[in-house]
Amino acid sequence: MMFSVILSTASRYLLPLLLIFSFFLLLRGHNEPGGGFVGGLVAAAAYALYFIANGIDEAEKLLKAEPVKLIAVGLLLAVISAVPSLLAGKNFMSGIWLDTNFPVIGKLGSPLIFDVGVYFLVLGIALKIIFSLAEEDK
Amino acid sequence: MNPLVIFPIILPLVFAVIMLLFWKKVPVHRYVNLAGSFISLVVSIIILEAVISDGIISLQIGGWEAPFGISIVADLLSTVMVVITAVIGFATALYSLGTMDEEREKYLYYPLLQLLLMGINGAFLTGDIFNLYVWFEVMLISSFVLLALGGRRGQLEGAIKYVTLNLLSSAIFLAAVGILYGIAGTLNMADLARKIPFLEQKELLTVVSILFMVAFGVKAAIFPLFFWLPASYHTPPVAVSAIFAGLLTKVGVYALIRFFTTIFIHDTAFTHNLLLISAALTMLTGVLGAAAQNDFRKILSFHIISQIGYMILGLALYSPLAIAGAIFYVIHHIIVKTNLFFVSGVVKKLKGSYSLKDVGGVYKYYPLLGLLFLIPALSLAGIPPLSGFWAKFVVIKAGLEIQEYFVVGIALLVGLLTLFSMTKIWNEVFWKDDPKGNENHLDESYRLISNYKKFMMITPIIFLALITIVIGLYAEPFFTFANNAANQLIDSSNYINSVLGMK
Amino acid sequence: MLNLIIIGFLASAVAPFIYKPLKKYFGWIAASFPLYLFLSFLSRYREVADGKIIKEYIEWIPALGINFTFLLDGLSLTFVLIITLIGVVVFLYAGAYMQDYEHTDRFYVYIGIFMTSMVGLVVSDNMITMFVFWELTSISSYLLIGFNHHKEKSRKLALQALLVTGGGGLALMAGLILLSQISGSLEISALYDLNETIRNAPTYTAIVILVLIGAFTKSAQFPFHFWLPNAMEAPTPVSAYLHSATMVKAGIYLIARMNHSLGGTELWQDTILFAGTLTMLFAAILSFNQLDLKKLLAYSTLSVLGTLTMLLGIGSNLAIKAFFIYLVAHSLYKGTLFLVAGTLDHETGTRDVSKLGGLKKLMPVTMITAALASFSMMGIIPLVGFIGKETVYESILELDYWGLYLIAIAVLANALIVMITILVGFKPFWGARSSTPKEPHEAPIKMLFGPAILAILGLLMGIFPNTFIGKLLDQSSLSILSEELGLKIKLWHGFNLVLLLSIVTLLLGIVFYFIRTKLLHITQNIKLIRIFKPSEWYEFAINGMMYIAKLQTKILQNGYLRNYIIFILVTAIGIASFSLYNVRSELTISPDFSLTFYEGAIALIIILSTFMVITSDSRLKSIVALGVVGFTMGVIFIIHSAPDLALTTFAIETLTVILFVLVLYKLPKFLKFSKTSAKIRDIIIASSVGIFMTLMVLYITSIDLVSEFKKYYTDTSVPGGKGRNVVNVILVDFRAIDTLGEITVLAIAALGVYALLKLKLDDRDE
Amino acid sequence: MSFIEVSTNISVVIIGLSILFIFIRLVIGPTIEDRIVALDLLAANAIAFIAVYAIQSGTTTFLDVGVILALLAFLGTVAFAFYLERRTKR
Amino acid sequence: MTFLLALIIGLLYGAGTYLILRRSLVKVLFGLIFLGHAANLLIFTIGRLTKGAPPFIPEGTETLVEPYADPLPQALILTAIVIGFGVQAFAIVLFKRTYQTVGTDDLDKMKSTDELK
Amino acid sequence: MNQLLLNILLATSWVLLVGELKAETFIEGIIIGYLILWISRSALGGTKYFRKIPVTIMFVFYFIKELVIANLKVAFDIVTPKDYMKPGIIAFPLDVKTDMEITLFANLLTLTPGTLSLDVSTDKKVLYVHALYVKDADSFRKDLKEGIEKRLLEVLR
Amino acid sequence: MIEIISGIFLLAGSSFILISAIGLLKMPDLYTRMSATTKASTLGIGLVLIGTAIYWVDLGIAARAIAIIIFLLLTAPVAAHIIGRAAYFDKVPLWEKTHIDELKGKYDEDSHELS
Ligand code: NA
Ligand code: NA
Repeated sequence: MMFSVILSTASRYLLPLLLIFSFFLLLRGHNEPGGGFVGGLVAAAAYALYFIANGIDEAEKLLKAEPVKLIAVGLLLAVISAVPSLLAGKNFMSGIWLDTNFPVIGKLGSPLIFDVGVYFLVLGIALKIIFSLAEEDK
Repeated sequence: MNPLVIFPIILPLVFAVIMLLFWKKVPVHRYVNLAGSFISLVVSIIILEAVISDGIISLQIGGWEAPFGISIVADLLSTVMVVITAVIGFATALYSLGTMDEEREKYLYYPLLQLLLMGINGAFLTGDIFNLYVWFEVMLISSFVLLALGGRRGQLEGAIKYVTLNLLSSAIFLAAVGILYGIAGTLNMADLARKIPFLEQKELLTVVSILFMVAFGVKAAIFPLFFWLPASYHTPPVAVSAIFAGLLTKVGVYALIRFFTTIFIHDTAFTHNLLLISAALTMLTGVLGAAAQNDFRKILSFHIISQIGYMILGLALYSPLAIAGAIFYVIHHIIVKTNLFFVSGVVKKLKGSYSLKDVGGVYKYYPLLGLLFLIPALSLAGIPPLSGFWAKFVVIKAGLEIQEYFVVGIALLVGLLTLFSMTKIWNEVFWKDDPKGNENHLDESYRLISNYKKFMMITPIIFLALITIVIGLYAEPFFTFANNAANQLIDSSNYINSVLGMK
Repeated sequence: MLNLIIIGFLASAVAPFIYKPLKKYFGWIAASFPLYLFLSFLSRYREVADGKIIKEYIEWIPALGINFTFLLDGLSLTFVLIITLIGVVVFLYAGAYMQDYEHTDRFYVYIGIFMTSMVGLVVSDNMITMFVFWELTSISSYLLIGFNHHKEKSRKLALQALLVTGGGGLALMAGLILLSQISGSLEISALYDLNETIRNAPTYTAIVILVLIGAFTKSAQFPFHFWLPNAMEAPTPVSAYLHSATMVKAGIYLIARMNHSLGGTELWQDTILFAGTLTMLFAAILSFNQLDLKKLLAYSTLSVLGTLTMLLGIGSNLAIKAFFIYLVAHSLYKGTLFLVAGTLDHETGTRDVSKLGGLKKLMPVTMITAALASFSMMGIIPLVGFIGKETVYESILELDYWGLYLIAIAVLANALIVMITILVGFKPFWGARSSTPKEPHEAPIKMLFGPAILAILGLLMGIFPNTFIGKLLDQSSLSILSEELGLKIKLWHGFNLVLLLSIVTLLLGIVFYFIRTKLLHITQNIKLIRIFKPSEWYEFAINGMMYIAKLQTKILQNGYLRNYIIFILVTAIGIASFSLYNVRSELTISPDFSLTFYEGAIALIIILSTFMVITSDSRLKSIVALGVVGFTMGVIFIIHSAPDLALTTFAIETLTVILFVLVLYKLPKFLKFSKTSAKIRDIIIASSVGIFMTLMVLYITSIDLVSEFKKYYTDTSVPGGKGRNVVNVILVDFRAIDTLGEITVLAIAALGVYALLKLKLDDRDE
Repeated sequence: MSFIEVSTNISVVIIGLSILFIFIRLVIGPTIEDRIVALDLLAANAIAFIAVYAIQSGTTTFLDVGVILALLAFLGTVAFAFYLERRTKR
Repeated sequence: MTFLLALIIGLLYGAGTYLILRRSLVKVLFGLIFLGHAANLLIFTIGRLTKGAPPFIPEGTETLVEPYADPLPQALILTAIVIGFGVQAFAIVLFKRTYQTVGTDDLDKMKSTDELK
Repeated sequence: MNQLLLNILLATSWVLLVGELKAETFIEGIIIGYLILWISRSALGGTKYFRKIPVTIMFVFYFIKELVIANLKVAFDIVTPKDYMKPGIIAFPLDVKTDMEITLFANLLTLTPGTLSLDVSTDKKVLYVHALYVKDADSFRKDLKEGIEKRLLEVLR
Repeated sequence: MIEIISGIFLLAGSSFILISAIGLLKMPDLYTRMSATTKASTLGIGLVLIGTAIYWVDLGIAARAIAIIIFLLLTAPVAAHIIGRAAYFDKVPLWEKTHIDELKGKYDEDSHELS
């Protein structure tokens, strides 16, 4: 970590901003630039920043979930997004949509679940890689 | 439309995910992996039956009509590849229980194994060239990890070469995909097969076909692109070597067969002659490379190459019989080669080394193991009536029919040299007395192996040996199958219709 | 017949399980199974003798035209009877002889497989089925020659035999396939009365050569003869059975079988005649400097095999008759003598003739058996060997031009055989008793019974030839020449030239025996003989192959990653450029050269940063430059309407930077490794790759792309995909499965990084 | 040509020039810190360029890229600084 | 800009090739990264370029009217980039571990697995 | 209390990001904001924050003014020969206490005339500043104390 | 009218950017370069963004512009600070005319603790 009160303070206040932004990117990705991948990376960036500023232990404490679990959940969601199509007897991974309209998100549907899966997975892998390397450091 | 055809891709992912959710619990991994690979086996066989009875099955992912959505296509060739993958997956699952060390198991060996299978099945089943690229990458990255898992010096050095050369070929592959899209404006294999004959700008097709040939050639380890294989295959745990040896190169061979029977047949005079030359040199360099080696697994590794040569020969000759031969060869070789690596692993456990110089006297005390080596070894050397003989026989028959006498001559010579190295192993490992003296010297670590593990070690070997014998003694159905598969490839119309039919 | 063969293999497989408990009587038990085969085939004798050809057809691989089509005619029945009968003797004999060996059970497995395959070989009518059994005999022979595999010599010589016969086998297979392409069927019987067609086929020469290579290697004809004497490494019963009575006759059987369809041309007849004669002569000469009983017998066997081949080469009715009688006779007496040799070895502990003598009192039965067989071998009336030799001479004399030379050679060869016979059959029993490693006494009944039977058979056949083999001869010649022979076998031909020659042969042989020691010096000094040592050609071939193998490996698999890369790139770019060059004329380049200020700036930045990366000597500097390249790529994407790409690029570039930063200070400083020459070579390769790619892009972008995809996706995105960011809709819906694979890759990569960093097994325990 | 067009064109040129200047600093260094600062500035200028280019091409979607770019540029700089710390710290 | 991009693609491929032929592990790594960039730019350019018309369908409309950028190449490259990143990340760590284990960055010192024994 | 404020702040920024003033959007914002705060709660210690809104606004304007001036000044020096500069690194004893305050102060300082906060001492009592124009250290310190730190403290205390 | 104003903002902004770029080239040492550039570029980019925000009369765009500006204001000084101190550890030389250095010797070489 870097012994900089300035950086660490900044990182604490940037974290929520970045996270909200990452959600924003994720949810609107279907209609505007963004999506699960970039969203996940921004979230990961937030944690990466926090880790650099406050050290690996702090960062791991902050992130309650074990990254591997995040990865698993991500993949799981991606697979689950295909379940509705199978239940509906449609082709595998056919999009099943609710007929409602939310701001930002737009329609809710199985592809969205898929994208959320991507989000978690990307977050998980980025953090797993960075944290493994960081622990290697200590 | 049969939803089942996607399962060989999805199921391994599901199993992997389950293991990751219990990522610290090795026992869970073991059993999920075993059960999983068995389920995959059953599913794949069901699919095979379906394909045999009602012809090619194609599924449009997401319900988007071809060629715009991605097609999953199960024709005879791809399905049988999936089945064999499942067979090997299952055998390896058993063998791993017997041989894999706790550390590697802890560090997610089993999930990685499943994901490897996912990639392989994806590559076999997809009907979309970019999607094929994706599955190749899934397969590659998992093979990278499995190869390096454990981080011993040899593994790492091997991995460096393996990774670099395979990434190079991926880069070529990716470029080729882009270029082909730029020329033909489609990614769907069936669509390509349909469009290419009517393409106005044919000139660049041959060029791009060369790029594909090289990209797949590296994966298939043909001459002069095979160097990554002998540099790495003998370095990981033998279970990994075995599954690599059996399956990975065959994905390359499969891709070559698929592309050069379905998509690129506009200039066979050029492309398939290249393949022919490469095939001859592959057989020769491979077998000579083996002759020079004195390490059990290295000899086997080089023989993968020389055997690949026969398969490519079948493709290059490009007659129904020849391609049938190639397919039969693939089927036979996957089983046999995996098994030989399994045996080498058992010898290692017994005698503590892979080096022919340091081991010996195995036959004297373990005649069964000797037999279990001889079956695949002689099959590999093409001794009748084992599976390998029919494979060679068909390819050579085809070669003689097309009057490619020179190549056939090489094929025969290579057959003899193969016999030479197999007997070399037999002489050194099994016949000759143990260099430590003529009593039964066992590696001290061997005494620590539980009977359960020993059982798990030997069962898959027997299982695969039986398959080899069955294919040999009861070759009729297998050959007929290969023949039908070949005809399906030569006449792409069925393939095209079943994919683009819904248009 | 298939059921008999299956029984054969099963019985062989059972051996190891019942051996231990029944060790004592195993000889008898084992012998009962060839006996069973013998009898069950003998039961067909009548039919066959009456000219019936027994056929059996069971489907195997009809799709390839490969089936179990068995055919029992005079020829095959003769062979089957020889095989099984001698099988009985040998199995019984081995019961005693092999008792002190380790793994005798395995021995019985091999030899059982061998006998069964041998039977299968001679009864098969389908060429490939026959070939299957053919190869099985080679393999079992390999296992038997190498039976004492703790001895390096055994291993080496077993391999030699395998490679020679195996190589021949491959040639044979090619030949058979070519042959089948003419008749359109793999059945040998389908070749009958195709002789004309076959002879005129363009592939005829190839077929003949390939088939004969197969036959000659198997039957140890010159120049492939060398493996046979070496095969004497095998236990004596094996030598008696495989390497004298049966397997080595497979090649001759094949020639006889194929004679009616391939024969009749000079190529065929003369090649066989020549090879046979050479083998006959040199084998006899080479037998000179041998002292080992088995070696002596081996060379005499070679000589006989040569004679048999020669007779087929002559191909006249008389010759075929001679062939047939000689074949049977030889199998009987040579089998016997081998076993006798085995007995002597077993009892005295040596096979060196010079050490053997005066055993007649100690081993009377063996002595008599030996004597009987020896008389037959020397061609002394009234044994069958006599008839054999008589007819051989007779058939040679028939020849007009060659006759004179051939008869001379034949007499010489046979004289030498006589000499050998004296050495093996008489010397050990007569004369002064010389000391031996073991104290000899008469062998056990198991070892006496068989040889005696064979010897007596030799006598009976001599006296009543027709009753025993007359009928079979007729039927066999039918299969060989496809015409009736119409010749009766007589023991006594009256006083004539032939008889004179026989006597000459006999006397000459005796003379040779006495001046042998002197001749020994001469023969050893004849350089000629060294040249006719193809065993050295074999060595040369093997060593040469190994040399090339090592050399090739050093050159190709040299361990230098960049050489591997160069191989791949040069292949790819070389061939690709070549095919590009071929079509250059049809191609045009017409891209848009329009360029704005900022585009120029971007290009400039990319170019400079690229060179920075290449030339930089500091890692961090390279990373920064690399970052610039990445970010500029992002900007290019933005300019060309790909915001999502830009986003992703930026994100990934940053992440990569973080990775490098976490890894980097562990990595070493750049060192200046490559030589200038290497650099130049690499620059050439690199630039050709670059130029090729640039050209491709220019050519392709000059074609106008017709893709329905673009329109389809934009039209379907909102109604079908429920999204307005078409790229994202493609990623999560149209091509979602791509993305699934993509995230799987990421997952694996992350797990890999984790495992790689955490798991560090040390090299010691591997 | 309207005033806004003129001004966007001019701005693009100016920003392009500045980018080149900054890039020169990145190339000549001399210290690694100079290069890092330059890289950071390049990213910042890219944002400005994107903003102007958005007006030029009449598409707003690019602005989102700007937001990300700002964030990532910062992160990158921090990472480099982190590296320098690790390198000098014992 | 197509022409210029064609040149840049050539440059990137050339640079990548040159770098993977070095003896230094790290340079080989950089080379692979360059090849990745090159391939992506290649697909992008070959998919034909369109300026200032990203494939986003404005609110209230169902589809787009030409000219607009082809979304497919973009999607493909996106996938390729991400995959490339994954592989790259692993490669970086692999190379680091190798350097630590073998104790050198020099590829010529990593021939043990190909030695004839 | 602060959490709620922050939550509302986040919700507002969400509305801004989305760019449409709708009830649903704000509710979404609240929900997501709450999620975020929950996720990052260990990152944020409790802080006295956003009292004295007016003072804050005053300060912001003051600051923007300063910023512009500063830049004009620097711009002038960049385009004219550089010899006016008398750079130096000054140790500046801090009256601001909490991490938050220190950070804010340091950053503002960096953004104002010719100064650049280099680092804060480990005991958080001294801020080391690099400045382009220092005739003598003490007067420099004095200016800072009178100027920006005083005003900042007005806002914070 | 709006277009005029936004145009002016754009021009003003880009000129500040240019100045900061020149500054980066011209200033004598790393520290002076940073003091010069952090401000000018931040302001310049800010102005350009405001210009953009004004051009599209749209809350969403304005929000994005503001978001970027706030973010820059938050991060630019932090970035400058960490690079600056890293540079100091790294012994990046001060310009010879730098007449006061009260930081000299205050750092603990190994732990980077600052007294
Ligand atoms: Na769908
Ligand atoms: Na076809």
